Amino acid sequence: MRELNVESLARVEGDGGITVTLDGKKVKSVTLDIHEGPRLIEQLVKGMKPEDDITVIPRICAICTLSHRYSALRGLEKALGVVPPEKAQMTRELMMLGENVESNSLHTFMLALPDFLGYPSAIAMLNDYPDDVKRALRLKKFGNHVMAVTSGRIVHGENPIIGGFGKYPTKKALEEIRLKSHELVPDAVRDVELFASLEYPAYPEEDMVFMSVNAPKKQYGFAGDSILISNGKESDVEDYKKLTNERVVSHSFAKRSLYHDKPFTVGANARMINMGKRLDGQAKDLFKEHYSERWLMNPLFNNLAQAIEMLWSLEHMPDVCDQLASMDDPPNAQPTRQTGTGTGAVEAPRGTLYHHYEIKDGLIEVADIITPTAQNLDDIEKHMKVTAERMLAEGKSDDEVRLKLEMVARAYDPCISCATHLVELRRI
Amino acid sequence: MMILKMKKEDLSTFLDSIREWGELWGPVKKGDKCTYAKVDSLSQMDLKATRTIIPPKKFLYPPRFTMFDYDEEGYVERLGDVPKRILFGIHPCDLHGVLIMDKLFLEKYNDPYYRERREKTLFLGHSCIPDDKCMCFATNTDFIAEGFDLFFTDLKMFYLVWVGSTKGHDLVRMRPELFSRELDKNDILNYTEYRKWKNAQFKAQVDFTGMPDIFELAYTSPIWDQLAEKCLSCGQCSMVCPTCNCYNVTDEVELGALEGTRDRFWDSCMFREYSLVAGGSNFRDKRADRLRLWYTHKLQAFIGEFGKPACVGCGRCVSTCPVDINVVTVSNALKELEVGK
Amino acid sequence: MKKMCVVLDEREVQDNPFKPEMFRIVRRYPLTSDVNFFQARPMDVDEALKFNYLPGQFIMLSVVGEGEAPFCISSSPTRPGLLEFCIRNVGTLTSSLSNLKENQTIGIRGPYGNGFPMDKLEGKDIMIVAGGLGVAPLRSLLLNILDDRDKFGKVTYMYGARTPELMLFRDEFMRFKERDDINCLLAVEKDESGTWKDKFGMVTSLFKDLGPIDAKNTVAVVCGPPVMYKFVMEHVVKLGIPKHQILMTLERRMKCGIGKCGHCAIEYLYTCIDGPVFSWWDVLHMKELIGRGASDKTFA
Amino acid sequence: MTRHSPKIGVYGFTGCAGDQLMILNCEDQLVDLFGATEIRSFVMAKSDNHEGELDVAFIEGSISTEEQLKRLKEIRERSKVMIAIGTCACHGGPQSMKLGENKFDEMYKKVYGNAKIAISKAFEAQPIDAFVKVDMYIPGCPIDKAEFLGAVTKLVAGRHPYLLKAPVCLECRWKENPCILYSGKFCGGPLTKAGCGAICPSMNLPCVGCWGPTDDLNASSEYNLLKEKGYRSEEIIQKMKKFGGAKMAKLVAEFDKKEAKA
Ligand SMILES: Cc1cc2nc3c(=O)[nH]c(=O)nc-3n(C[C@H](O)[C@H](O)[C@H](O)COP(=O)(O)OP(=O)(O)OC[C@H]3O[C@@H](n4cnc5c(N)ncnc54)[C@H](O)[C@@H]3O)c2cc1C
Ligand code: SF4
Ligand code: SF4
Ligand code: SF4
Repeated sequence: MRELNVESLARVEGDGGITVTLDGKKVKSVTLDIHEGPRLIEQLVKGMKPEDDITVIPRICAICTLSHRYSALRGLEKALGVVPPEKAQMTRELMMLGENVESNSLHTFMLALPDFLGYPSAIAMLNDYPDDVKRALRLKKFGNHVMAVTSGRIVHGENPIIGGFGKYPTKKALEEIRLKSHELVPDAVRDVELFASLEYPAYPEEDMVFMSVNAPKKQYGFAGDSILISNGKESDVEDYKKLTNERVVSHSFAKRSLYHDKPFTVGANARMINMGKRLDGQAKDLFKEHYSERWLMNPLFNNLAQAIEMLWSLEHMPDVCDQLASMDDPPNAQPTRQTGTGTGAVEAPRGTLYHHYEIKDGLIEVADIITPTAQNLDDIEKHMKVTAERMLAEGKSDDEVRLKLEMVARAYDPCISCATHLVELRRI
Repeated sequence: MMILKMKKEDLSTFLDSIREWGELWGPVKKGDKCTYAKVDSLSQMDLKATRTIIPPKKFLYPPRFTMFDYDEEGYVERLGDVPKRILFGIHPCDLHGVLIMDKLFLEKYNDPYYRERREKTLFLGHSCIPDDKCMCFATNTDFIAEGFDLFFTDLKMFYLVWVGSTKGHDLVRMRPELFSRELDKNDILNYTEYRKWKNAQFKAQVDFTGMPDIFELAYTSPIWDQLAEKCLSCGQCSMVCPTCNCYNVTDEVELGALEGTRDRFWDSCMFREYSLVAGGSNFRDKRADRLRLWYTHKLQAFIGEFGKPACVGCGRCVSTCPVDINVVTVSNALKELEVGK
Repeated sequence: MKKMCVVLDEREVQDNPFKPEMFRIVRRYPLTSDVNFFQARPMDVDEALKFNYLPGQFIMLSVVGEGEAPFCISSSPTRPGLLEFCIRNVGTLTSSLSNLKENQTIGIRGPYGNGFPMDKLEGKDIMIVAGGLGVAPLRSLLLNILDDRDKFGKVTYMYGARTPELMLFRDEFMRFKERDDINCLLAVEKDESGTWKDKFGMVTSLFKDLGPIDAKNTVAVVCGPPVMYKFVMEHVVKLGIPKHQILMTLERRMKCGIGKCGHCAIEYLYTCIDGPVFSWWDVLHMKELIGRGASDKTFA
Repeated sequence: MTRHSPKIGVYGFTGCAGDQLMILNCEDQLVDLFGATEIRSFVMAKSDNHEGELDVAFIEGSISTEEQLKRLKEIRERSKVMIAIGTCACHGGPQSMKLGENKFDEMYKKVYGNAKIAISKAFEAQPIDAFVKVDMYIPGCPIDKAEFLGAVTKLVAGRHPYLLKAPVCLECRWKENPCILYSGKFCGGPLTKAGCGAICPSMNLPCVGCWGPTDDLNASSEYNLLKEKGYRSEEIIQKMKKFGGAKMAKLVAEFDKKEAKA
């Protein structure tokens, strides 16, 4: 028996590693180990007021902080019978677009691209690819800016609250975003072209199932009240538990999910596969141009999907800003009840994120959070395993195998710190 | 002193015409409070507001600004980038506050940063509507005879306009037709009426006479410890008080070089770090010591030195301290030897 | 109407009093494990001779990128050209300063503070009592007096340190012992190295060796750590020296040195411009000068 | 601390990775930062990580497993200066908000049941100074770009960073916000170290305390005030302890005890 280890998986958010166990020539198992300590966040918010919960919950993950906040707000508002004013909903949309640009540019460039080009980090690429790195930083900075304007600061902004916002972005700030997003579209197009020009190795290819929210009004988007599955089914978000059965595994503080006992995929590629037809603008054209059957098999295409999605987000911003600028600041909506349950689902950049709440007399009784990485973990292991098997069969060196495994894991943009999310255990 | 008369409805025209001198600033609503903000016209101002959260000291001495750019060769002062401003709607107490700041910053050593801003700022005072927190009657700062460029007293149909400086006079001369020198008996009657009315508005229960002695007598009073138990050490009182001038200085460095800026920012004697000296010894380690310093400074020391308190009675500490520690409660507590609810 | 306001424009523009001038460190060596001696002079040599000050005054010293702090001048104005300091390494600025080498630059502005009233000291007997780093300003006074020796009456210098190694300027002071125009009394509390040939004990123990003094014509100058004052003052007052003829220098946090930043304020006084030299009489009715505030009943 | 290219390591433990992310968020300075320092280890940013002697180790996150503890101590041994970045490392972070309440085992069971997790033994999250000596604290959830860069640039220049010790109210007043606490509602400002620029009160929202406790705070006075204003005890304590970590747990225990006696 032999082990092939990646002790610390670099360029992901959080602390994790990969262990491949070989039995002679056969791959016995491939695991993505999570070394992050447990945080028990769902337990901590028990007994809290919803207003306190939304300040704790985003701290699950710095990268999808706004997705967490938004998902929690959706769940809590359903539970409390709050209908946020239109301007609040639209401002939330803008903030999600910002997070999408920020996170997708961070992941594609800083975390994933160095693998494809053979560098240890984006900074190391600076000499040979200065334009690409600087473009990525520009996009990321702008994404951060949109997050800061809408949520109050770059990470863990407190501005979005139940029923609305502490303070709405000013007209001037919206105008700036409108102009800048427009200006950055060519950058994003170039990114799509770059990612389309990369070679995606075939090792990890295997049948996949994809899930994402169903954005309302038949549009592309990052929040919705039902879930689309690539097998053609659709399911209400309140039934999230049926979609994402969770279990504990021994090598990780993160929990795992299976759909019909099989791993499934969430993320930008899942969104493209489920909602790609709804794209518009240049994003639509580029998606059409670069989409192929391989997307349905190969998780590495998530990188390309993220690039296209980032373009869509940028293209979409001016319109949202215009609409926002024409609206007056409404008062925040207030709870109409103090007891109730609700589930929120949003598309974090790395996939569907569920927040389920049960509230009694104004205090939280149950909080249940299912993060995208928790849903993807089994899928990652599945694809890593086939990759390892095929490569070892071809007699590839350990180093090569290691790198490809890392690439597969990284393609999912795993957010290991948020994978430490914890829920009450339900045995199946 | 030159006193002129202006029709109420002409004010807006006047302010529009003097804007070429500099930016126009005035009191503007912020939540349920009020702040001095840059405005385009009179209509944006809230002239009924009694007090702004921060007094006009913020113009003369901003919360944080750069004093020097430096590198290994030396220090180059950063002066000259202050815009010219006209502040409209400053009340007598705040003008008294500015006079005290003048004393602190322009006497003995002359602070060029303060000085520059002082020179580039015109103060256009305005009469006020006292509320239950105002106590300028007790500090003798309810009216003002100096420190402004123009002062507008609202007499319903008219403004009486005091011209307090040559710059103020220059402003008048920009639209001389809006001002009249013809004052008659009615104006005197209206003005006396106004003063009577204003004097009748004060509700605060406060009397600062004898405070220096009372402070001396109460030096070791347990009142200070009782107050300290409540004090949050948040420093808000210092920030909002028109006569608090304390600041701190820090050097910022650029990445990878020995150059940067020397910045100055508001500090408060309510913070523990304020009196810390090398070796870890702190002359005012206890909150009680710090509270006593603050109030001694306002109500005892200054009177001893200048014959009047360093409090101008603006009531900001009253409308700011979350745990109700302010010149009224403290001076009453010292006299009655018990901390009121 | 008393005076016109805003007549500032007519005032003459002064130099920026906050602006440090660059000085070069000429010499630098350790006096003890944590106290360094510095000699510095303006980059511009002509300026060097113009820098005039009184013993007891201080300057604000800047280390580029670190900040500013007040330090007493330890050299004597009778020997112009160079400024001397002895500086204890206690914190951020002082530790960066201790890393500077000869020929590197520092910023200096000043001198500030009242300093010792040299004109009033003339003709008086002078009694200097130093403890620890209190030597810093007192050395300036002592050197000044010795350079102008005939202007003063009897001169007594008392200095106590914990060990011989911790005695600042030990060799310099030992040489004073050989002079007959100054009564130099030195003591250490303990001596593990066995090199100390002089008196043992706290600085207060030196009072018994004083001999007769003309109390009414004596000015006592005391400087040392706050704890020292209480004990030394008892002895000095017992000698019968009038309270306003007992001087001391005080330390407070300072950010400007010129009465603007407020940190050193005590009631209506600023340590920086009204001090740092105060009399014992000031201290007795300004409790916070050396007391520790409400909790301290020493002066109640 | 050397003036030229200090050797730096950035490490993450239990937390949200937000502080490391904030470092990556310094888009305008990132290139210079990598240029002015020798970043030997920064797993989230790059894969060629070499351990070894460090001038400065930046530690993010709290410590909650034996494995992490071992690693932390090992890093401490080879670092001249250790700086805690972020409220988790400085105070414990949200995951240690129940410190002192002895609820960890119970909560842990609820989450994992009796399932065996082989990789490392877990315990209630604690700030890193519960285990090793910390030379400097740069709190914040997440850290503020300007505050962090201000400190790093000074370290690179061989100087000492200066961080505000005052409470958030200082900066809140600079921003001239109407005081939330004065209006009778909870605000964590007086209890929380400044440095963020009073972001939350500037958006009409209470400070939730994410910079962690300030140097000199009067928690019991705020507690009494809020009780007078009609807040429930548990709610006030929950709000205070949210980001208050070990220090606040101690303070709260003190006035809780006093209250129980009274
Ligand atoms: C008028 C005047 C004259 C002075 N003259 C001299 C002089 O001649 N020579 C001289 O050496 N000093 C002198 N001082 C004191 C000198 O100003 C301080 O030592 C200096 O400001 C320290 O600056 P720093 O930046 O190094 O310390 P900071 O970093 O500002 O340190 C100050 C604070 O850090 C903490 N600290 C630092 N070190 C320690 C420690 N060892 N133990 C406990 N806490 C510590 C303390 O809380 C202390 O209050 C004088 C002060 C005044 C007001
Ligand atoms: S002490 Fe209070 S009332 Fe007096 S001037 Fe200051 S803030 Fe105003
Ligand atoms: S709103 Fe909060 S942070 Fe601001 S002053 Fe009031 S208590 Fe302090
Ligand atoms: S105001 Fe308080 S909660 Fe908001 S960012 Fe600042 S420290 Fe954090």
